[in-house]
Amino acid sequence: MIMRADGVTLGYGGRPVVHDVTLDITEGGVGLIGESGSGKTTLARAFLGLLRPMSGTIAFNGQDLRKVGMKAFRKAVQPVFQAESLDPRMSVARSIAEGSRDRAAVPALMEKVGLDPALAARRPHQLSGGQRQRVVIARALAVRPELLILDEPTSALDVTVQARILELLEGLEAERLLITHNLAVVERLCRTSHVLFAGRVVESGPTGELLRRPAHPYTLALRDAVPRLGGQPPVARGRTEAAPASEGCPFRLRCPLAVPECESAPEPREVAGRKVACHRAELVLSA
Amino acid sequence: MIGYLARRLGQALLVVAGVVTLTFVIMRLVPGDPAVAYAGPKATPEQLAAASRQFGLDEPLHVQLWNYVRDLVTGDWGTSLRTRQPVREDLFTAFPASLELVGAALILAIVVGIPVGVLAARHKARLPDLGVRLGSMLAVSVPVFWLALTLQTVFASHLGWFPVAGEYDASLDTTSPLTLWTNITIVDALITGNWPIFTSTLDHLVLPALVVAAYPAGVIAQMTRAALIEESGQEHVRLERALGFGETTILTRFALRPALNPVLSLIALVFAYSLVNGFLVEAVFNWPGLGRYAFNAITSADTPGIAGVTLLVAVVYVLVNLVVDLLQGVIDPRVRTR
Amino acid sequence: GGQVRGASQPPSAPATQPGASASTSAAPAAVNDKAFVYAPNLDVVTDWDPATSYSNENIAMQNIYESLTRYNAESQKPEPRLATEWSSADGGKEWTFKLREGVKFHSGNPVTAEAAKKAIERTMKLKSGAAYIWDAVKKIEAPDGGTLKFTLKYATPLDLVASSGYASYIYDTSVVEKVKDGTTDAGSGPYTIDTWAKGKETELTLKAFDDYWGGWKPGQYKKVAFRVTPELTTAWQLLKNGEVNFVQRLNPQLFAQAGATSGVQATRTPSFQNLMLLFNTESGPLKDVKVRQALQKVLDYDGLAAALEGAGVKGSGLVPQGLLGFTPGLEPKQDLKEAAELLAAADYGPDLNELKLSLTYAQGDADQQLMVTLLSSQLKKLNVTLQAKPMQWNAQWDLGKKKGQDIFVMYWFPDYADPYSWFVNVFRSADPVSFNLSYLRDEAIDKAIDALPQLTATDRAAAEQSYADLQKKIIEEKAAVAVPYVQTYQRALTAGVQGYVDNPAYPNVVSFYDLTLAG
Amino acid sequence: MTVVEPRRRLPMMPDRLAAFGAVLLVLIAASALFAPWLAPYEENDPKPLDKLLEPSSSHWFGTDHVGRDILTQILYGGRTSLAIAAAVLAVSALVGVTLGVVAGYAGGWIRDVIMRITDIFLAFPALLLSLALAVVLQPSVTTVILAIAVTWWPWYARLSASVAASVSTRSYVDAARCLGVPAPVIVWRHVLPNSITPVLVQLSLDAGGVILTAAALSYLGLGAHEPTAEWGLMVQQGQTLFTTNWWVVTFPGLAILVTAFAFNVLGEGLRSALDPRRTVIR
Amino acid sequence: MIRVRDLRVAYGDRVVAEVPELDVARGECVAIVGESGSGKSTTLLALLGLTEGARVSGEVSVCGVDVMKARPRALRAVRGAKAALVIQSPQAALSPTTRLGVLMRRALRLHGVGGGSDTSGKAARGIDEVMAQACEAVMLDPAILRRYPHEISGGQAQRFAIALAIALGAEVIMADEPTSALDVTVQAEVVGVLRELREERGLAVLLVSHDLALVSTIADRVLVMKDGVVVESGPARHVLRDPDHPYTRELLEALP
Ligand SMILES: Nc1ncnc2c1ncn2[C@@H]1O[C@H](COP(=O)(O)OP(=O)(O)OP(=O)(O)O)[C@@H](O)[C@H]1O
Ligand SMILES: Nc1ncnc2c1ncn2[C@@H]1O[C@H](COP(=O)(O)OP(=O)(O)OP(=O)(O)O)[C@@H](O)[C@H]1O
Ligand SMILES: [Mg+2]
Ligand SMILES: [Mg+2]
Repeated sequence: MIMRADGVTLGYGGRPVVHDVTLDITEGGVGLIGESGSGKTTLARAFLGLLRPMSGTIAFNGQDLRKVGMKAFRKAVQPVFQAESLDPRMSVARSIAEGSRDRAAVPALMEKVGLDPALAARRPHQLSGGQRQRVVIARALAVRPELLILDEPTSALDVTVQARILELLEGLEAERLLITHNLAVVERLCRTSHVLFAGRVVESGPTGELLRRPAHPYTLALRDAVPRLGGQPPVARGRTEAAPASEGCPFRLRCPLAVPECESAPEPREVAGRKVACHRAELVLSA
Repeated sequence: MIGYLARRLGQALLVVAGVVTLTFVIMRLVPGDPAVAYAGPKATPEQLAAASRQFGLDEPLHVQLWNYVRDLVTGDWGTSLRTRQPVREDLFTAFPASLELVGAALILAIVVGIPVGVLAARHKARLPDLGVRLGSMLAVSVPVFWLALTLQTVFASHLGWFPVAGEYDASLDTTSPLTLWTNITIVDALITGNWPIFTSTLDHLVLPALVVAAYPAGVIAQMTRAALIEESGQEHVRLERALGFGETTILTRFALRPALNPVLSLIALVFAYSLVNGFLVEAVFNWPGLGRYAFNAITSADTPGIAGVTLLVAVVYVLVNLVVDLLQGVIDPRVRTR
Repeated sequence: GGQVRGASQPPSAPATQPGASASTSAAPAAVNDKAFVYAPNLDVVTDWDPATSYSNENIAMQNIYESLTRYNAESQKPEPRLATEWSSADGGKEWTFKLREGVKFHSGNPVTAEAAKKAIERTMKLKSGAAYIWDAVKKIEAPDGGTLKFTLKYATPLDLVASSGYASYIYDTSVVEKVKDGTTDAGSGPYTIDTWAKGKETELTLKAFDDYWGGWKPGQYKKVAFRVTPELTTAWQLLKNGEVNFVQRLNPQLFAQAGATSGVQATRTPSFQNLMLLFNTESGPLKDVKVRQALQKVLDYDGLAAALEGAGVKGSGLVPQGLLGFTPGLEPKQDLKEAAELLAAADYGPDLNELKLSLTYAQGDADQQLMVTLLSSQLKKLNVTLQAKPMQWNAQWDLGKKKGQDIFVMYWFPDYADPYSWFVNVFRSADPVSFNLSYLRDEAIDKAIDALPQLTATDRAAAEQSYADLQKKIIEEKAAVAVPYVQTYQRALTAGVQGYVDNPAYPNVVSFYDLTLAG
Repeated sequence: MTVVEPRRRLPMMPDRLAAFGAVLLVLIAASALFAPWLAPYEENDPKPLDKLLEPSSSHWFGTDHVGRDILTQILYGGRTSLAIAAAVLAVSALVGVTLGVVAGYAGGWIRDVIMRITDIFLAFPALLLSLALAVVLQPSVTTVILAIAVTWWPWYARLSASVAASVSTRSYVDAARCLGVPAPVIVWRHVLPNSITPVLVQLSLDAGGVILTAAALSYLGLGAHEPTAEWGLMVQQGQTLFTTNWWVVTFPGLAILVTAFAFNVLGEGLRSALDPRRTVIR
Repeated sequence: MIRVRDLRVAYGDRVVAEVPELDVARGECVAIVGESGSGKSTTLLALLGLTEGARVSGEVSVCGVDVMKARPRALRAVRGAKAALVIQSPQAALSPTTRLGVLMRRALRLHGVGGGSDTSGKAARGIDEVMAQACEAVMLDPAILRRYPHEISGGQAQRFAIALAIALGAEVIMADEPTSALDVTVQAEVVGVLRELREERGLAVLLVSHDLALVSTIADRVLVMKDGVVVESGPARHVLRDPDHPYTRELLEALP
């Protein structure tokens, strides 16, 4: 366990968007899946120390982040954001060397991520999307981090490029927290996964298990809505037009299985080897 | 919404408090003893001392500031060193005159600026656009005093189309006296149905209002154009086109409303700005407004007068901005849910 | 509820149309029901109290209030106004004035010696504005209704004092406390307040006082209006349009144009106001009298006069023409050669040390600016750098009192038509400095100045001589001052106005009562 | 086969407009810079006997009330006016952008404090503030610069704060923070360069306004003064001559107009090339 | 419904889309797929004559109107009334200050649907009815018509755009990445609505997407574009099962 969020509530301007989340970053890759706006990036920013929790603690190597020496922490945990996270005015080499301040290491790093060192003098707009994403990865690797926090590293890329970047990520030795809404990517890169809905973790467990036999109706809907090549058209379960409910189970207004019991917020509990926050998890499992 | 309003009001009060303090500081910095200004150039030391006491200048600074704030709050804005009248009364005469002039000018600027901006956006990168852009740039570049003198000489003096100066024909004061309600001549004439004064005021307003309107009309046209062009680059315009709406309909019925918000902020700024900056025009056209009052106050080191104008304009600025905030909510529903 | 503007008439009262009343009027002679419109460049009234009023409002007050005497610039003597005759005794320390009979205040009360005594005593007690003019008075008595007797502490020409433009008014003390808001007045003059709207364009209107002792004839103006017009070009255009009748100050170009414009008449009169360059005689480079004398000779007086083109005329000495003590032959002259020699004697000049001088002058005054422009360009050729700072009066004066400049430029004019004002205020040593801004300190001069009032009151010829000597001493010997020009008033009136006389003792005052409109 | 051609655009739009403004400005600046060589007469050399001569072949723009050649004075006056504009913009941009970028990056209470101060200066009637300052400091060119800069910086503070705030939310700023780059370096290296473009555009739009304001201050006798040649001062001195000697006020007035116009054209051109929306008033 | 021959769209000297042949029949669903910047959207816009500033050549006929030759007025009559566009980002595609109902009403008036352009009470009632029915067809609560765009969800916005097409009686729906901004669960719903309309009303659908998997589930025929050129086209089944072009193959292989 490298990092841990314990009962963390996060928000902007006093308005919470992530509620009471407890989550460990363990070995083998951790995935974070969820609807757009469910708070994935917000959580990632908290793990990076860019956002203070409104309550709860974030720990790094068992120590509260507020007490950890920032210098060491900064070297240990690095983000990989989308390709837009390059300063448009800085050359590739300057960007990569920004953290390490070691220009000499740049060519080696570029080769490591599959970039031609001849591109070192270029600026981001002179690169393709895939190349830019590699620069972002190289910049993070330059400080030899223990943990990479990857926020949708491939979602802006074409599928063909995406595949190559995933290969690169697989080969890295650092631990990772991966955020994506692409289930196939999580399956490939993460041993455990957490599903976020409306700022709450609704289900967590081993990735394979989770996707094969979801225990939460949202995970189920998510899985079933993914179109498969040549398969049946994806099915919509429940009414998607309803906004997340404020009290009780956040998913209940969209849940096809909702019962009056769902008016009260479900506590996370252990079901079939994973943690689920749903009153009707058993029913979902059997579906 | 209520919370938002309360916060904005709080900020506004803070700003006014800041202006009061800043004003006070500047008042103390202006060289030359106010007491000397009041007592006159050949005053005796006793007269000076008396004047000092009268203005409380013998107190320590923080006490003076405290007294100043207390007086302001209780409605005592001091006595002008120059006119020897209560500043509040002076402002009560000068402000409506400026309001009338600036109001007329802004109406003119809006009535001209917005359609012209729409025209330019409608024919973007073509001849009407170039014309509007060059025209509006000329309008914002022309030195006001020069424009005022030129218009006055040409249209009033040589051609005789408009009166040379003044707010209305003073002889009407005896033939059809005006009952004052708001102290704004043209408004009072309108609500009391005093047509001779109303038409006379309108006639007298044309030239000065034109001059004051030049700059606002220019920036409003530029801003309307820019905002419209940006808005028409928005994705929704593509949908409206795809629905078969014509370009002009799209600009005026769909794009204009969201584009009006920056224009509205601009109008608020221009309004506050024109209140004082019109003083050159006011001088040329004998318009006894706030700008001229401010200018006279400054050049005669009339500190209470300066402070009064400053405060009034600051309050107006803050109020106008509040109103604009509310209006923006009406115009653009997105603002409401901020 | 609303209030009515132009409150002299209730809204329901039948309005008198201009022109209409002329035809219905019984009088066959041209009854003048037009208002005479005066276009001042500043607000008119700041202080309605005749005791303390000390600024622009005299252009109205001189027509509302009257003094015992009035100065006649032509004869250079006071002439009767409320007083019909007067005499002095005891070497100028006792004065007796006989009052005009049958004069009434606008309040209806008669103007008696007792009333005049009370008025002057109130003015003296308030000690504000120009009240100092009565400083010599020890005691006032009113032995009978028509006689006013002054006993003085020291000899002074009280007939001149009584003609002062300020603080000399005889007013009705029983109503004077009510004049503040400008609806009533306490005067006895030909006009009385009609309306007053501070801050408005037409700030003040006056109407005829029907019971005026001089009586009223057809053709005289019975209404007067003051229309505040800060911009000269605007005023000129209003005048050309016939919308105003009088513009107090034109520039030379407009004056020339006025002369050539039909419907406009132009008049020009030298004033009692002259410009002085006061040299710092106490410290700095001008402490050296040679440098001061050089400066006196640097300025291109004729060029300046040409550039001013009638806005000012070269004067002679400190006393303007029309006042006692005017001394011909003191005209300043440019002499660059001599100036260079004098400077060289003090080790300054093109091949010697650079001289840096600071000068302060009035902000916004075009004529002073002109003078500075010429002076600085002349000085540059002599390796003298002039740092000229335009300042507001208060700031300039503050600095002057601290002796902070080398040259102090200012206008001076007397409150009443007596040259004594220049000498006692500007050149008599004083501590602390008030207007003695050349910081001249000379006992002989002080003594001569102190003797002036008595001489004036008793022996005008001796006074004349003493003024001439003093001027020579101050200008030539001490070189404390240069006097480049005396201002000239260039005014314009609409044609058809008759009877206008410019009296420099009362600057900018138009005596409306004397005007008539030609048929 | 049918071909639909794109609609014709005017050749001048919009980047050429900026170029046009730039060329105009270079001409104006050059004529001010080379005034000693271009001017037909000596600077500030009054000849009272030649006063108020009409425009002629020996005095193209005529002479003023003390007999100085107006063309010469305009050429030299350009130096003052342009220098004032440059200095005002430099000072206010320096102050405004520094405060604005700090506010935009820091956010929270720092931003609140800076923005409230900015608001106060904005609410303070600009001209009054300039005038008051000009009175306090005594008229001079430096005073004009300070007096205008005092009212001008809040605009840049506001503008750059909003741009910097949005730049600060970009992920490359977050990335830099995660790399342990100190805050001042982040501001200097990332936030400032990426926020500066709109400010630059605004600067060129504003230059015209500064010249007009400086002219107005001089015109009121609170700015440049004799013997410094300055356009506003020239207009002020010639103003009462407008009906009798039109050239004295008209040519300096035109000089102000053309220069302000050139700056505006440049700014407008830049703006439409870079960002169509932003306008701040002077 | 749609017939395209030798369409070429160029910005300046750069040809950004070249489509030799594209036909969409009634009730048919044709999809254009390809990587970002390959000219998919451009093609779609060219069909409605909405490519401003571009040089367009070729033959384009939509619902019987020759788009290239038609006068602006005739072209405007086709837009919306016959061929409706559904755009990628749902909220941004709606004017932020216009209530949904107002937009729909204005569009209906413009095309004289539901009582023509006269503003009598009867016509208004006619319009109301049309609007209510259209909402029902896409399973939207008509109350939503009183809302502003920012007050509705992305899925609702996309369904509203489709409702607009239905209300106007459009025969073709052109959808430019109608679901890429949506959550997969919401995407499924929008796709469902499109399918239903096609089956029940015989609407022709031209779909642009980069999601091969999604396309494979609803399209009858597929065009694959790369760098502005159509590299492969044909029945969906065929193209996706054994692609001819290496690029298509690469696309398919990259799919998880
Ligand atoms: N800087 C911010 N200020 C205020 N609210 C924010 C801010 N950033 C995000 N939010 C809000 O917080 C919520 C969660 O946002 P977040 O970016 O964490 O979602 P996400 O799960 O990453 O979504 P996506 O998949 O779209 O990236 C959203 O409702 C968003 O509007
Ligand atoms: N108005 C325009 N002016 C110049 N070039 C344009 C314009 N519109 C589009 N392009 C260019 O045309 C090419 C095709 O763009 P288009 O939007 O059709 O691609 P797309 O396939 O829809 O891509 P995406 O999947 O990213 O939406 C792009 O390279 C784009 O830069
Ligand atoms: Mg995110
Ligand atoms: Mg596209």
